Amino acid sequence: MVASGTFGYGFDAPQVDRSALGAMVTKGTTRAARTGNPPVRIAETASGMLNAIGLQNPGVDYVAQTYAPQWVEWDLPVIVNIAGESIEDYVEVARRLDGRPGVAGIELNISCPNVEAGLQFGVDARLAAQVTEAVRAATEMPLMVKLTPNVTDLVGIARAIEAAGADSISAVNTYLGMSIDVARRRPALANGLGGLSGPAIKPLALRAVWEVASAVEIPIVGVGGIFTAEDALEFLLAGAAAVQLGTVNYVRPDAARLVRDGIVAFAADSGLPDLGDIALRPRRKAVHV
Amino acid sequence: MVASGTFGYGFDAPQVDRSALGAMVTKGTTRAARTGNPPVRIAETASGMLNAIGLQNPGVDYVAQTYAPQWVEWDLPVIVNIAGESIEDYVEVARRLDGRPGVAGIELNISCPNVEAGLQFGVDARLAAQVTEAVRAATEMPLMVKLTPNVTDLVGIARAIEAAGADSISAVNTYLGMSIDVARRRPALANGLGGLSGPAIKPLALRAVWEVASAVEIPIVGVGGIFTAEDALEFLLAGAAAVQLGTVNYVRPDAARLVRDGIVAFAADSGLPDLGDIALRPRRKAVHV
Amino acid sequence: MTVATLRRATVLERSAPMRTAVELVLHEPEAAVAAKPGQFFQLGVDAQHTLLRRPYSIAWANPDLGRIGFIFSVVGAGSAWLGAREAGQPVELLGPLGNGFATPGPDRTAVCIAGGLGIAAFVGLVKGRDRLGRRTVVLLGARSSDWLLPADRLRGAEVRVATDDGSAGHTGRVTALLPRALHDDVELFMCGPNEMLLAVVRSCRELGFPLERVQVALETPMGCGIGTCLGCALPARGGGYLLACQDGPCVTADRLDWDRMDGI
Amino acid sequence: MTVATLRRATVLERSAPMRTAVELVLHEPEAAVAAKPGQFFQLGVDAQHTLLRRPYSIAWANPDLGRIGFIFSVVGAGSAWLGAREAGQPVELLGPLGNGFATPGPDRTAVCIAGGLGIAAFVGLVKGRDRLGRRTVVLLGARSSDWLLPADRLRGAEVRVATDDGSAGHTGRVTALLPRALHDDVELFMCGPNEMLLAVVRSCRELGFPLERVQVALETPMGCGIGTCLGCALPARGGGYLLACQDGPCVTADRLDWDRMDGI
Ligand SMILES: Cc1cc2nc3c(=O)[nH]c(=O)nc-3n(C[C@H](O)[C@H](O)[C@H](O)COP(=O)(O)OP(=O)(O)OC[C@H]3O[C@@H](n4cnc5c(N)ncnc54)[C@H](O)[C@@H]3O)c2cc1C
Ligand SMILES: Cc1cc2nc3c(=O)[nH]c(=O)nc-3n(C[C@H](O)[C@H](O)[C@H](O)COP(=O)(O)OP(=O)(O)OC[C@H]3O[C@@H](n4cnc5c(N)ncnc54)[C@H](O)[C@@H]3O)c2cc1C
Ligand SMILES: Cc1cc2nc3c(=O)[nH]c(=O)nc-3n(C[C@H](O)[C@H](O)[C@H](O)COP(=O)(O)O)c2cc1C
Ligand SMILES: Cc1cc2nc3c(=O)[nH]c(=O)nc-3n(C[C@H](O)[C@H](O)[C@H](O)COP(=O)(O)O)c2cc1C
Ligand code: FES
Ligand code: FES
Repeated sequence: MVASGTFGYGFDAPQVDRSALGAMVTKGTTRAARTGNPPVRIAETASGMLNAIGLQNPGVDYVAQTYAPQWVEWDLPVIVNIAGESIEDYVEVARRLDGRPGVAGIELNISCPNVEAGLQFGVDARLAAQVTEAVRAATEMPLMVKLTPNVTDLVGIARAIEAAGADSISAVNTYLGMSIDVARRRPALANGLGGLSGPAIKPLALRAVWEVASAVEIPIVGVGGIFTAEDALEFLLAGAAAVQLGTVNYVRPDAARLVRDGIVAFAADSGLPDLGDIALRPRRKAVHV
Repeated sequence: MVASGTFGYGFDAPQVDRSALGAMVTKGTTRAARTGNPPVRIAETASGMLNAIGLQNPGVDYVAQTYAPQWVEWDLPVIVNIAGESIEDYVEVARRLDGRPGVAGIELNISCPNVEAGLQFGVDARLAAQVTEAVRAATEMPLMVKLTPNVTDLVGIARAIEAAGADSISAVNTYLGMSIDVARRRPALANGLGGLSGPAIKPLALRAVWEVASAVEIPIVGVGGIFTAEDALEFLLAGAAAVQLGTVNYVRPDAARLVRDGIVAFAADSGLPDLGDIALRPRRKAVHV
Repeated sequence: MTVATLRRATVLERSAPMRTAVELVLHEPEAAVAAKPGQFFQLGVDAQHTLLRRPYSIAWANPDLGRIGFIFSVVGAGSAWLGAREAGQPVELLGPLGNGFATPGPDRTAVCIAGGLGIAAFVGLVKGRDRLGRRTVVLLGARSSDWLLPADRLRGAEVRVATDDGSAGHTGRVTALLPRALHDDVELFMCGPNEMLLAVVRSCRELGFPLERVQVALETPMGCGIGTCLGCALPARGGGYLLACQDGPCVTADRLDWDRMDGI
Repeated sequence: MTVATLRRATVLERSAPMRTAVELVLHEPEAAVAAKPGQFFQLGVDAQHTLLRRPYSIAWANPDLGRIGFIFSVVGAGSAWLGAREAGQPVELLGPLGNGFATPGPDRTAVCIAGGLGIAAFVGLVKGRDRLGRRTVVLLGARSSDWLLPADRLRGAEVRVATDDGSAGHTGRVTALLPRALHDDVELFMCGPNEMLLAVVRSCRELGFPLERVQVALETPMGCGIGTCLGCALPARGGGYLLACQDGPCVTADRLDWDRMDGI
């Protein structure tokens, strides 16, 4: 599937071939529309890119009323990535999407700053569990929670999220980073810090999936730096049940198809009936996805 | 200066030009000699490399008795990087180096597992402060503490280390990562996980330095993915007082000279009398290094 | 829904139109037909430690021969890699992307003001199929004569030059040439560094020249080039942002909030 | 203290000695004089998303003409980049590095057993200046005939071939050719995949051939190639590790702990 923030809401990229996708995750969606951060918003780094888009999006009502009806026509499950600054925000966004035809599920982006607690929901197991629980109560839809990796104890947070009722976990969001424009002597991004994505973070994301996959029973969706079929297979071997492609969509609009075809070819070569079986270590409990 | 683990003890690399260095940090040194981890110990990733060397070293006594006397002859301050699994280990290694001619200072590598507490010294502010305090008491030599970045709250840990009496902080050690050998269906490293270094981590290390430099008063030595003079300048602009070069030494044995010359040229072009002044944000207090 | 227009072009020629730039001539017949002045391609680069494609304006296209030209300076790893491509080697193109220039009426004079490599966007405009307006004037500014595209590459236009160091033409900023050029029948086109764009806008305001009649080819770092990353946002008049890749790169200058453009 | 022997060589020729390999001939007179069989260079690569240099054995060196040859297969991004270098382009060399083969006495027969591209390490040994011993026998194994270096590249040696699929020579593993070749006057040289090395060691043990008389050219992932990263450790007999780049790549087989080599 395609990762949040790298495919918009599926309308902006006529160059991209949707039929190769297993699912699409939308851009992060908030209660009210947001214009996003001032430029410069992105910077390239070695095998990676930093972004500080600032959750530019038209707001959940627009998404629910204008986009969702169009998704109904598509042959592709659309998962809406949601964000907020308070538990109430998240719950409200989830409620307005709940049961909406065209919306196949929700991905909770918990790397947003918690206005009250002063830190991100995703860096604190208690906060992460609270927001998961509240959204769980607000919607019947499949609920995936996306981990932010900028923490000491990812496994503890993943366990708390599982206990709070998430159906699956996506791992991971971007790594906090920075770039400085030496000639102009200022941070390259107007926002100062940004999130690092791309091949540079693949080994880090893979470690996150490896550790979380053996600690929880719900399925893990691997994301972070996947560019090739081999990258995706690394995540499946590490215990992911599926993968999301992010930054690669910018570089290779045909990435989803190439990755999918490569995985199929690998499965055929290896005589594997079911790619769900290839994880190197047994999961705590068998799951079907 | 050259970063720990990337220059051995200064003897193994006749190809490398020592005269371009401001200082040298040795390979991590432990109380007893260690043979290190089984192979495969390294793997390349996109713009980075993973290593799990396992602190292979001849032990502190050999270092103190055989290497230190030779360092006396050198025109280069040698800082010994020390590691251990208990506070007692660290203290003992520091004690055996204390006042030893040829040893200019100590760098405390606190990314080692704490056998008693079951986690790394470096991921817990209390443990990090304890080990710093204990080593501080054991030696009069300049004491630099090296942060591990695999944490939620690096700033809190840096403050605790400063309060515990460190003279300076080096930031950062490697990021925990993983690579899987898809063809052989096993982790690429025998150890499973490894530490990621190289250009891939530069934006992450730069963010660490940026945040820590404005939170503590002691000088910060920036390390992580520096390959060019421009990279080094990014760290100086972020608030580092000096930089260490690690992985680049493997790729370009003349890196230290190229970086030094590039920085000098930049200072000249910009008419800067003192590179200590170029940080983008004022440090909490001016320091001389 | 159209599938990605990823194209594999072949380098036909590499040359140096001026000492500070490379011109790559590529062969890709479909792209040469599709490409309009002001549009751009995302060029694939394969240099160490790079990641993203690099956006380059179409300098000119010859649909009959299936050729497209790009003119650029080597400023970093990506352009260095492109600039080292030799005849016969492949270059991957994504595009053409974005909105090109709107053609002015035949009764109009097109004035193109360019700073440095900004001139690349105009080469195809001043002659041939894509020629603009009744008469074309090019105001060309650069640091020094080394950075000036030779006037014979702009045949069909009246070329006036300014250099910062006075090594050719007027000494000083190219915007000094504007007042004499901005007549009533003029449609202004601009491309160049942000500081130049801001200076042109200031001049237009002072001279009372309406920004609706100024078309600008925007340049800003781009992630995707196709509207999905939201990385190329620039401040829009009235609040919020427009996307350089999707709403532009060519827009009329009144659509931007120039106060918030300062310092980008 | 010697300063880094970083050298800029130039590609003279690129060819395909067999369908599955590239041979690069580089010009770098000093390196050609310094390089001894069994030593290696760290070659600089400039491919996207790569980082480290790539270690390659000196296949052969011609000090009179200042030429060095490397023979390799394209297996990943680094070798693909190197394999696409064309005549006239530069390649950066670090080296020569490590210990080469110890030359056997003139009364000895050198038997070189090679798997796949392992043969690259031996090309210079079998003829010319660096010729080994009184008589040289090459036992050459590969998946199929596509992977075999043509025998005329090994003139001066008696070449015996084995392929897994029987497309040339003996059908099966090259180690099957060992018993007939291991006489009392033999010094054995081996280079190839780990599985082959292990099989040769097993055979030697079975045949009572002493491992002190087996020289192996080790291959393992390398970080630095110069002894500083400790990344190329291989299990040493008696415990601990030796460094392939510094203690090797050529060592006598008795120095390794072959039980712990299994599965690396
Ligand atoms: C629509 C468009 C058309 C362009 N047309 C031309 C042209 O015809 N001729 C020409 O010389 N240049 C042109 N540029 C600028 C050109 O894209 C950059 O100079 C180039 O990407 C720099 O890449 P690099 O690897 O050499 O440099 P680096 O500095 O290493 O690039 C790093 C990153 O920053 C981005 N970047 C840096 N500077 C710029 C910039 N000024 N504009 C956009 N992105 C930037 C790059 O995309 C890249 O991702 C155009 C830019 C845009 C957006
Ligand atoms: C001393 C020495 C001499 C060698 N001589 C030859 C030779 O003459 N001909 C030849 O074809 N190959 C030789 N090899 C193997 C060659 O170095 C690898 O095939 C090559 O590095 C692969 O790089 P890549 O980018 O194409 O592949 P990738 O798989 O993308 O390489 C990724 C990383 O793994 C390392 N690596 C992968 N496989 C090997 C391997 N088998 N040995 C060492 N490192 C590996 C690379 O150094 C690189 O860092 C030699 C290796 C060593 C250590
Ligand atoms: C420009 C950009 C915008 C993103 N926006 C979002 C977002 O709105 N919500 C979210 O959960 N993740 C967002 N992400 C993170 C990606 O979904 C993904 O987790 C991350 O980029 C790592 O994967 P990759 O390396 O394949 O890109 C964004 C990433 C990028 C590069
Ligand atoms: C092979 C290798 C071995 C290392 N050994 C040590 C060590 O013993 N002690 C330590 O504190 N850091 C060690 N490091 C970490 C480096 O000193 C440095 O912090 C890290 O590599 C990031 O910098 P770089 O990207 O410039 O390499 C090692 C790094 C590498 C690559
Ligand atoms: S470059 Fe990605 S939206 Fe414009
Ligand atoms: S390759 Fe670095 S020590 Fe051998």
